[in-house]
Amino acid sequence: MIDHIRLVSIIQEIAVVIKENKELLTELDQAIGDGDHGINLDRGFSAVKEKLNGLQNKDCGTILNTTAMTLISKVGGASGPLYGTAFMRAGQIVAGKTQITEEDAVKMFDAAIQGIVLRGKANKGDKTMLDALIPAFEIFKTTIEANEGLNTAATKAAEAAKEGVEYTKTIAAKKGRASYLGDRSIGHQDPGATSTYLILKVVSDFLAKEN
Amino acid sequence: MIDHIRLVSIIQEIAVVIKENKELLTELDQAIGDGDHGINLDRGFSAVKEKLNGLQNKDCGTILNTTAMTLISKVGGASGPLYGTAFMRAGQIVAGKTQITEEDAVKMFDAAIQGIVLRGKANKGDKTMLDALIPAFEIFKTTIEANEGLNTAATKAAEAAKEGVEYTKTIAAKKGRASYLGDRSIGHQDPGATSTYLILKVVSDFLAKEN
Amino acid sequence: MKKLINNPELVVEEMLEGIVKAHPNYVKQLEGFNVLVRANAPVKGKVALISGGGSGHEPSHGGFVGKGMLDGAVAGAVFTSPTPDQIFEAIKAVNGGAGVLSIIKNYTGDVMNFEMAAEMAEMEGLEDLEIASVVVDDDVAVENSTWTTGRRGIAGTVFIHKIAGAAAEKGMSLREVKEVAEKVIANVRSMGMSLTPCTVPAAGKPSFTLGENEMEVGLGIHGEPGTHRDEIKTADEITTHLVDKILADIDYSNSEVAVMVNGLGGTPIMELYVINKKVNEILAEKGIKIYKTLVGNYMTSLEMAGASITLLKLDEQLKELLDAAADTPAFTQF
Amino acid sequence: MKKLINNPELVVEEMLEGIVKAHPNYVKQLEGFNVLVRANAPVKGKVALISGGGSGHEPSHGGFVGKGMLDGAVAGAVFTSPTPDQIFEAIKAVNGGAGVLSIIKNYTGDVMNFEMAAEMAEMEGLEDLEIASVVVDDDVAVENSTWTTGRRGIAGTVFIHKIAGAAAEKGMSLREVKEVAEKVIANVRSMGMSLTPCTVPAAGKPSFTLGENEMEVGLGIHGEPGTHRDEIKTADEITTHLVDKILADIDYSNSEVAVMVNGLGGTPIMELYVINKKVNEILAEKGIKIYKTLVGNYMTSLEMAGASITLLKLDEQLKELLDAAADTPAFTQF
Ligand SMILES: Nc1ncnc2c1ncn2[C@@H]1O[C@H](COP(=O)(O)OP(=O)(O)O)[C@@H](O)[C@H]1O
Ligand SMILES: Nc1ncnc2c1ncn2[C@@H]1O[C@H](COP(=O)(O)OP(=O)(O)O)[C@@H](O)[C@H]1O
Ligand SMILES: [Mg+2]
Ligand SMILES: [Mg+2]
Ligand SMILES: [Mg+2]
Ligand SMILES: [Mg+2]
Repeated sequence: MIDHIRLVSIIQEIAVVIKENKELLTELDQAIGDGDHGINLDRGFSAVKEKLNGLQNKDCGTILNTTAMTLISKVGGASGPLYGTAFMRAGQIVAGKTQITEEDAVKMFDAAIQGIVLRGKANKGDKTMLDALIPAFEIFKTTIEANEGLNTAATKAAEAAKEGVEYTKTIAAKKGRASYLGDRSIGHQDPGATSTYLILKVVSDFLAKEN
Repeated sequence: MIDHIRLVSIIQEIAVVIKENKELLTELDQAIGDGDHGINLDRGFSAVKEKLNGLQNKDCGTILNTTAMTLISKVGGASGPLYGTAFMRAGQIVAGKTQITEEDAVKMFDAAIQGIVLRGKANKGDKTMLDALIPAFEIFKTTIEANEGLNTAATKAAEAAKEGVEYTKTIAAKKGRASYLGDRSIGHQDPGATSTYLILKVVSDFLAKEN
Repeated sequence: MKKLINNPELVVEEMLEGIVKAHPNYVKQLEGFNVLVRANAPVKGKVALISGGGSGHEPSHGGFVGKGMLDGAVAGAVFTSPTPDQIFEAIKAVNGGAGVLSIIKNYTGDVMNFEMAAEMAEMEGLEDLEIASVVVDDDVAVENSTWTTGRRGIAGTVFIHKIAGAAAEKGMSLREVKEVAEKVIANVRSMGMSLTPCTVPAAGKPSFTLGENEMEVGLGIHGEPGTHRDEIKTADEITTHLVDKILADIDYSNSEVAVMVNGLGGTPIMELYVINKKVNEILAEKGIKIYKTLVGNYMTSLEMAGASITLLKLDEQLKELLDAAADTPAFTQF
Repeated sequence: MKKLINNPELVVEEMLEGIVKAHPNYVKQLEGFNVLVRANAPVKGKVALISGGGSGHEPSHGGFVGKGMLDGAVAGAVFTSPTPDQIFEAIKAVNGGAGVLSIIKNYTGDVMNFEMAAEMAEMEGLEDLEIASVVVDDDVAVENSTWTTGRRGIAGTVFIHKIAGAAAEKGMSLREVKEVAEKVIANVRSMGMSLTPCTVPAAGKPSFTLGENEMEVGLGIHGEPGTHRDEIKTADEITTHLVDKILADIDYSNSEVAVMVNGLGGTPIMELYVINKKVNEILAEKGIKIYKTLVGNYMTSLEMAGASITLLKLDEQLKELLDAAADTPAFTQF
């Protein structure tokens, strides 16, 4: 279980890792996009980090909703609305709650993905963050359902996301800016899939560290 | 003595040498000016070369005047009016003549310089073509007056012009574009002085070759 | 990175302040937002037009705020779609009661952020606020297809600003202005190329590198690579390639067109006119009549050296609206 | 050399053709000459204004031919003063009987070639052709002195075009228009800097090289080096340096000024506005009131990245003339 205080810690840790990887993400986006993904996410998560400082005692829904609104109003580009929507949908699942159960976590993950799909109209195989997210969610869900626990599920999810990132290298983009490159995008990993992996890795590392 | 046919040959040879040195003159002008001197003169003298093709049988005045008018209407910049004026003034001395005597040559040289000074209002030491021309004229005149002959006079004039070019490296420009550089122009040789030297060298080489 | 800036993080804010200081008769900034609106906004009873997108495309879009063109422009971070809250503020500030039309360039980010702004407007249930939007996708470099993002919006967008702006100024309704905008979108095509990359200030290094003899063809306006890389050709060859791609896309035969030769920011104006000469020759050969020509920096990519060519097929209505007076910082005509 | 051109030798001719094709309502070319004049030239009974110089400064000067500004513009080779015969043709073509004023930038070549054109006009003894000229020397980078060439003319020249052009349009006599032009010249000061060199097409390589952290300060508009080289500073520091130099030259205190932040061709417009912000702050601090601001590419050096700042001290007459309508390809105002 993740309580509201740990939730804030996790999100703030995400902000730290995004900042560390700002240049990497920007470089990946320069290759097949417009070179702002790292800059965008860092701008957004830096603001989130600050915003959450006073919110440790709020419920998980409020924390996630604040994260979402901050991302939406600070990130811009494609990733802003997408990550914003994801956090918002996840937050709706735990509105008013101060604890996130394993069951909540599966629902949140699912809702986040649905939000992204609804907003961005992309599918698996389009070379987007979904190529990291969807396989991560699938293994996360089966692992939880198999009662292997949150930590294991998160670890497997991060691993699956990493494979998803690798997979994006092999395909041409159909959605987002990289799609304009056509086959030229093959061989490059998707920046959004990469940031998704980084975020999931933070969660799994956080949970692993705690135990 | 130089007759009208040889005069045309000399001027056409000047055009050849200017073309050969187009890049050199342009590079010199890039350092302290606007990088067009070689381009300007080549454009002008190429046109002159073509124009003179049908004029071998005209008088020296006409030949020089045509050269002048062509330079004036093709070169532009500072060097166009200056060289144009020089050739025009020189031509006036031999209007209607088919031969240029030593005496004519001195007068022509003098008139050319006076034309340049009148037009450009520069003096010796301003880092212009005059720093090559004036010493060249002085030695030319004394050599002729000492009855050493046209060839020797021309050779000495070219040598003096070359020294004048060297001298321009030591001074700051006061006239022309290079003057905007102030002391930064010191160390660089003046492009216009250089083209003047090249022209005088053609004359002296031509005369030397003939004997 | 060689740039005349102070702080990459503040460059958009400082630019906007510089714009307002330069053109106080035309524009004002919404306090706390990276939004420029007409100095006299909202214009009562007129359909209002807003546009926006990442910064770095100047004079787009702030330079086109004024009589006969836009009512507001939203400036995102450099090359980054603006956020929904900013767009929403713009919508509210320009609304003069006759509705607000958003002119969106077809980028996933732009489309989504404008969409969310519209949702915000709906959620707030503002009475007296009718909104609509159009999406510009004039770039023929990318094949259109239903399963991809589709085409990009590039310089042709400025024609939407001009013509839909004139329609709004004439007193047309939101529905009518939208129809006009859609007609322009249906008839405008562009394609671009570049000789050099550009550098997003916050990134600090160029978006790509090109060899001394290479150019990128079919690229957008965000410093991204194009559809392919090629050896540099002459202006005539490049122009022919771009115009041919455009002409292959819709049938311009026997029609009258407006031409825009657009510089990407670092291109000498001299070169744009050399291109325009060839555009004229090609169109004359094909019997396509040029009704009006714009040459200049209208939709740029920071300091990128390159150009795009836009053709807009005109009918009588579009001609009249294209000719209507406009008075903005970057485009004025009697 | 990366350029969108066909042939370095023909670039000016091709550009002029492109200009005429783009703006046939504004300008026409004199056949066989690199001269653009108003489409309706000569304008009977009006003092005519011509300007000119090397090409590569576009939109100067051809872009300013039109109502309220110039009557004709003579285009030399790139960065090379035009020849007297071309200037003379321009003078004849624009002469509407009220006299012709030549606006010359203070470069040895320009001055001499215009001078020779005037002599040609005199020699031809044309009746009904009164001519006059003014020489613009607004660049404060170079110390003025009687024994040198004096200062250069740079972007401030555009203010002469605008204001003297308005005076001519108002029906003032040649003497009066010249007086107005001289008043502007006496009150206008500029200074520029650059981050990159530029390449004359026929030369094929850059005019100078700059290190990754270097800039040239106090340079003209012909790709030449400046008065000195310095480490790159922030936009604010650079602006402060340029404005300080200008303010040190004549007394602007308690006066109203027009500001021009001019791009040299390769500068993102974004950066020009960042500079303008700082210009405003400095002038506000000193109590100098800004009456009008122009920001854009007015007097360029091909693709050079850099900017110049111009201040023009105004009185009531200059304000009125600056505000007068103008309608040209590159500058239009109601
Ligand atoms: N329609 C979409 N659905 C899901 N993810 C998308 C979509 N479009 C783009 N993305 C993701 O967004 C990432 C780019 O984000 P970012 O660079 O911040 O925005 P932009 O493309 O607007 O510059 C891509 O790498 C991709 O993973
Ligand atoms: N006032 C002057 N008197 C004599 N020569 C001059 C004068 N001004 C410039 N020059 C000469 O002209 C040369 C430059 O010619 P050019 O590059 O063709 O013209 P521009 O300076 O107009 O580009 C200089 O190197 C100098 O020798
Ligand atoms: Mg991006
Ligand atoms: Mg020169
Ligand atoms: Mg972006
Ligand atoms: Mg020159």
